[in-house]
Amino acid sequence: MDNLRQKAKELLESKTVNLVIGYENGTNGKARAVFITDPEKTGKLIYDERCKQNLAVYLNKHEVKHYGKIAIVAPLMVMRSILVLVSECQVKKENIVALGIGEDGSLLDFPSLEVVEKYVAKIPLGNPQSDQEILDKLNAMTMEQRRAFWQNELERCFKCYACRAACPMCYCLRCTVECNQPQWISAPAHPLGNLEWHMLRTMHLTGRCVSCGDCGRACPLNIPIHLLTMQQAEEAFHMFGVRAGTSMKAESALSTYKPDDKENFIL
Amino acid sequence: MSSASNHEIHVDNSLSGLILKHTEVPVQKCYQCGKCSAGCPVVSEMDYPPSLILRMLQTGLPEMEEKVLRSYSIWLCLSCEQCISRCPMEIDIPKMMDYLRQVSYKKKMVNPRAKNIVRFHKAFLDSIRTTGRLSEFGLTVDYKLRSLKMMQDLTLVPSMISRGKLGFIPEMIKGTKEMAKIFAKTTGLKSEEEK
Amino acid sequence: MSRIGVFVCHCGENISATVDVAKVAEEASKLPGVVHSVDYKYMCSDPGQTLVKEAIKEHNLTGVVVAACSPRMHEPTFRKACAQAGLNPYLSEMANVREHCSWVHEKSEQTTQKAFDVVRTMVSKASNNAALEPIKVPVTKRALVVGGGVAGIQAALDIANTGHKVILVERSPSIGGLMAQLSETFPTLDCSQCILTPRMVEVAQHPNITLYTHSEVESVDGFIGNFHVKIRKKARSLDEDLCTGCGLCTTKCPQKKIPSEFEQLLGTRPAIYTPFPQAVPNKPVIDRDNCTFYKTGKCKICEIVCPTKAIRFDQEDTILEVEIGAIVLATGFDVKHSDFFPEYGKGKYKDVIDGLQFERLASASGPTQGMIRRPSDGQIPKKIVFIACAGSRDPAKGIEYCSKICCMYTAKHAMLYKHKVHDGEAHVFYMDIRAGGKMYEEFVRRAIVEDHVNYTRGRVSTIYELDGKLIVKGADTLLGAQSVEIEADMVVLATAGVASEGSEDLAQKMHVSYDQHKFFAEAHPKLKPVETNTGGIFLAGACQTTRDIPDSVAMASGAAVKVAALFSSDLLTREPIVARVNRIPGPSHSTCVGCFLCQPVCPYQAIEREDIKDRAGNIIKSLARINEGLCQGCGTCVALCRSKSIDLLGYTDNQMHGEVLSVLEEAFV
Amino acid sequence: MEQFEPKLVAFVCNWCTYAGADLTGTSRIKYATNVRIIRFPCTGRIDFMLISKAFANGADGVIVSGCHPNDCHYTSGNFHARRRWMSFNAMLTFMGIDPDRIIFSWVSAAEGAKWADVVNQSVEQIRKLGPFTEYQKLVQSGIEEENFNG
Amino acid sequence: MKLGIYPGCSLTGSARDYNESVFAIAKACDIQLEQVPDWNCCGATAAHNMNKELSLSLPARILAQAEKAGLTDIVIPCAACYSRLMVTQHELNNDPVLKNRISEIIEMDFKGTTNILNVVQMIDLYVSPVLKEKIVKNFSHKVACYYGCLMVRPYKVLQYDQHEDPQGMDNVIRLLGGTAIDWGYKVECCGAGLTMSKTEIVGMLSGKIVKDAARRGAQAIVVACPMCHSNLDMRRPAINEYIGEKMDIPVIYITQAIGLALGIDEKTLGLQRHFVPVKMAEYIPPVPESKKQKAKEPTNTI
Repeated sequence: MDNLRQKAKELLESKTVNLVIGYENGTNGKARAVFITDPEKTGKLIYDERCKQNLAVYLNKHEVKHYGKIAIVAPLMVMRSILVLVSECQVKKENIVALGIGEDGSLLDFPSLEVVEKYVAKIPLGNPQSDQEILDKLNAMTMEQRRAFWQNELERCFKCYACRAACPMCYCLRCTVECNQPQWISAPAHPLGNLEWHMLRTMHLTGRCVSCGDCGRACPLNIPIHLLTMQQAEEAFHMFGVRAGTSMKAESALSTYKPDDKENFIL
Repeated sequence: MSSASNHEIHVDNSLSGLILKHTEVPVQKCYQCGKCSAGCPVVSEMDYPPSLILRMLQTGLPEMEEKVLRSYSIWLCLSCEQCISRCPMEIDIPKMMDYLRQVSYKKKMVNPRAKNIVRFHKAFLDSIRTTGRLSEFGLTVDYKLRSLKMMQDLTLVPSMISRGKLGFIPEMIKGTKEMAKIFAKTTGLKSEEEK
Repeated sequence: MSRIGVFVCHCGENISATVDVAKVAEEASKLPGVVHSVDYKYMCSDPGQTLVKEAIKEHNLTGVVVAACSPRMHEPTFRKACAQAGLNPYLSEMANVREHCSWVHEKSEQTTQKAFDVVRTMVSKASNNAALEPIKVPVTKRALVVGGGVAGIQAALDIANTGHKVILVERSPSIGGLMAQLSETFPTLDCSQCILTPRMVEVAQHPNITLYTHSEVESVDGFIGNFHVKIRKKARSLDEDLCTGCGLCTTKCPQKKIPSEFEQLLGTRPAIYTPFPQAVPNKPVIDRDNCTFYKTGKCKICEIVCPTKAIRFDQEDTILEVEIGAIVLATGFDVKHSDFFPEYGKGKYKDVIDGLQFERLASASGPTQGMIRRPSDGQIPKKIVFIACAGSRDPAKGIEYCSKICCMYTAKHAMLYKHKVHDGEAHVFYMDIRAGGKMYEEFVRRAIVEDHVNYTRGRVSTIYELDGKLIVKGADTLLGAQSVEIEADMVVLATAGVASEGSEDLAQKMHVSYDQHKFFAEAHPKLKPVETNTGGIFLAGACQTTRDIPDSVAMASGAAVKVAALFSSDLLTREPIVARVNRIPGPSHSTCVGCFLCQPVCPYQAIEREDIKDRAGNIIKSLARINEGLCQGCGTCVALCRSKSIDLLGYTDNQMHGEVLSVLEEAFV
Repeated sequence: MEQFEPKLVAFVCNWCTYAGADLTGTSRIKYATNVRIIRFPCTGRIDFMLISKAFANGADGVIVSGCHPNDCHYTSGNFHARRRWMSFNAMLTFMGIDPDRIIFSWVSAAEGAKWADVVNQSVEQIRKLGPFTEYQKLVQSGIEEENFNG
Repeated sequence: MKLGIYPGCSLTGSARDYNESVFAIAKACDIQLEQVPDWNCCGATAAHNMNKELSLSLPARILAQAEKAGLTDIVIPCAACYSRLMVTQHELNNDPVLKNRISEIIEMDFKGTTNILNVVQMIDLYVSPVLKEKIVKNFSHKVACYYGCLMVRPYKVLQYDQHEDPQGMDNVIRLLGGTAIDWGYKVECCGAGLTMSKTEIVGMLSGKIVKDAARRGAQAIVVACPMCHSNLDMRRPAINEYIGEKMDIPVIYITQAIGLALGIDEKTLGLQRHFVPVKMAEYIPPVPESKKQKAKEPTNTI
């Protein structure tokens, strides 16, 4: 952790970056995001298992962007989010310094995002184990059971869109749900509208979700919607061999294709 | 549908698979143009030229892999990097050789003709481990003892001394403890006093 | 509120036999927005069409739905009718109640019901329709062929012979291209120039062909049938009309030692020169970089000796602007040169040459009159080494693909050498021999068996010079990679074939896509080999990938036919079915967030990046923009766009959404 | 009681399947009346939300059909569509919405007979599955709520 | 001008002469060389033959020491050490995990920010510019510059000079008023890795090099690597045995060549330590201005 603070300090002092995004101790033992511009304040920075939030969500916020060069405390999911955002032209790669956090919580010193690519390429990617276990359970269920499960979960959604706000990849100026010509998603929070919204969200994140799970954590009703996108992340990998946030090239699963993609259901 | 997956990473336990895993050297990429062998300075001494080593590994046959690990070639490689600097497929043969040597050594498959090379390397490392720097005199003597090639090179010694090219007393660095630690952590070797 | 007219066709018995057309018409009249609904025996007949026209005027309709056959059959007919009645043709729709209904179902309630559903659906679409202007384009029946190599020549001649005008642009002072430089051609070993030069003359004399050599394409705007092309005619420093090509100037020019491009720098030429004796046109050009006058302001000898006073020192480049209907790209390929290979001396050994240079040495009209002499000292090499795959199949330093032609020309070179130097020794280092083609394999065998060319399978690691010999260090992989060392007098590298210089530029000017090696990309690897994804632009020869002569010529003829087909009609109408990225007032300017995931999706490179700048000129936002000249209207980008910022005219989200809703409305009474 | 007549909507591309369906007609091959065709320029244009819309508005099944791989009039629209459908199918399966409600197929302009088969098979398949009540229920409860809200 | 230096083991032993000449010319061009404190051996071939982590840890410690001492630029006269340290820094900078692992092994914080120079780079940067006015007698000899392997390879990492036909030393020689011949063995290997264990092979490899240089009429072989030097110089008996005749072509360090041109006496340059006697310092009159002008221009003859 000292390395982290030290490195952050150096970066700010040397004016390599103008802002450091990281975690600090929040109220009642929670960790929260912190935005540091003063080298002296880097002491606040922490990193431990409480630091779950995907900080990348701040990267293409206007208020943050105008700082120019930014350093960001980057555990795996953040690294991957950064790569996705770069590949989608949302942040400039030369503006981001990743203060990498290794599997073991140690500071990884990344001279460039290219090296982040290399790093991500090396380690096994996938969903957090706890989530994957639930996914496996769900996949083991019958279609009917799964339907019941999701109906009962999604019924409770009242479309606060906290999931959308928490997701670094949901950065559209106008979300499809705000389209009314035509009205793609029925506005009121009723079962159909909810289902449509979550379908839409899931499809839009297919091949772009980095399995950080923030959408699920953000949900005030604890609806496990992160499972939807995580499942799709796995599927995308199985079907197309690509994982989101592994490259800075625009190669998201649904904007590319292979002539020999294998499917087993088209007549 | 995930059952119909065709992108599972399958574990390759062949030697070439392990090479890929540990050194990222893609043996299977070799298409046998032979450029490495053509440029290798010690190819004439080798039992199998580099390109042939690659071919043998490509087969994945246990008997071939054993031949490779028992070969003289892997110890002769000078790591002069000539091959990689010309390989059209950018296959890092020296890196691969390093790995093969380490495996061959661990598995006690070192080619008899290469014993001296290994002895020299060990003598060399011991010298550093204890003093932190290489005492060429110490090394020469130590290596002679190990290889029992007493006569060879001894002719050189006097003239080296006269030219002040051999220091008798090995230079000790302050950080000998650190050195010992480094060796312990990486090789597991213990230096004398620690034993 | 839209005012739609519905016209249900009996199509004789074809529809009415199974569909209760009267009922459909009646039900349709009750639909919201429908102000007029009738049925008629033959809607496509003149009286039928008149019915539509009158109704449009009488009820001043805002939309027309004709329930009849497939739109693929008569959509144009009724669109025309509407247009004649002053209604925008794109406000008319067809309900396919014949192919998709009456012909495929028995007479029944359901069949009628289905017919009605289809009508209702199209009514809903029609009510969402917007007036569109069809992109009507007259076809300019003049073709532009870029590149005067054998492919360009063939294409130009074939098009010209169909009676259409052709402009042939060649960047060097003469047409002929690489083929003009070759000595003999495989597998027949007939003289290259003997078969090419007659064609070159034909081009020069053809009434339909205008030839611009020493010229380049400056810019290309427009689209299929209507390209506006600017051609830069580089100054020849010569009045071509006056010049008779007597060649006196070239013989008198004091500058004589300039390395000749045509001779691959193995021969020399004066400052005012024609590239080679059979050049077409046979008019010299002044190389201003090397001309004494341009350098020192003195000399002018050529002007003095010129019998027709044709020299024009003050001549400047001229830009010609031409209207073009179709373009054939035939820019060919280049070969890498020996200075590309550090391990082979990086060009510092004079006697390490490339294949094209060898062609010149072997050519009867070449610098050595066809004698194989090595450049350094003019000696006849007694031992010669040919290295195949020099740069090809070499991802590390060269190119990963196989250049395809080298195996054959290397065999040819070795053969020619043996024929010319009987006591000589020829060695070939190769990796694989790729001789797929009529009489090709046999040819290579002949080299090995009859001409005793020494083939060794293995690559050469390095070459260095020692006492006037070139030491070639290779390996024989068929003998367990044992090393082979040859003391050669001369080495010939079969260097990789690569996209010709400036291809990328040209491709971008033309909006044609190209592969990672800068070769132009065909529209379909199998079914559209000579088309590009850009309408009206076609490919011939080695600009698409390295090719030998027969393939190039065949491809050129193919491209020519495509052009002729395009020229067979006067008018080309393009549907205004194109995608658009929405625009809204600042600060956001569009709901597009500029993720550009749509870019890789577009097969036509029609999606461009538009930077919105503030007054200071710094970019505030980057948006996607669709180039409507290139967009073909597939709509893949529309379905992909997450923020729904792109829409497709004629198939808007609104229209499709509306159709889905109405198609299911209280169906099945 | 009379057998259930499912409602099907078919989203087809203009160049292959629509033309194929025309051929079915000109060859006078008969098939079930239950399907309604909607014409798209290319399968690449078909938004997955439209399928949901179709179900929400009472469709019991949806057919999606376009050019065979490599035959796309626009060279790659169907390839992109294929990936979209693979993902969409996976999602439906996971959400417990029976993907058998959607029939995907490649029907070329020459496959008039195949189109008839695809339709007939689909109708049978959906008929077996019965009305898509799970989905329609959502709408019902939705409407009630809306009334309740308003 | 202050510069860090990592001599490496040989320069304290078999390559004293190299060490002396480096310091001598540095002094002459007022460059202060400061040793990396408490430096250790880089592990050379032995380490990476036997154990990967060790082969990274040893150089990492050296670099970490340099960083600690605030030496931002260090020169490494020994080509072998130069290659090892460059490779280590490159590998670790491209793999943060490994970097951490190694830092933890050497129990030091390793940043990987040091700017590493080989001896010729040092000469280009700090010696050549001041050479013109400092030359007292032209080094007007015909020599073969021998680079060996590790000064130019792995070229993707070192990014130094044209790896197949390097010109660095050749240009320096030209600056000194000498001529550098073009020859076949510039970047071939001398067999350093096997110098003790397989003397006969070294005899062959080095033999080919010496032979080619000699038959092309070189008066000396110029090197910038103690391994190469000891093989070509000390191993001369083995070489002669391989060639089958006695070769007396001397092998000198580029720094010694410069030293001679600067008029530094042979002893200070350690020339007396060579096995093959060096007879180059015979008096050559100081160059007249006109010639000197020429000498200044590095005329690339190739």
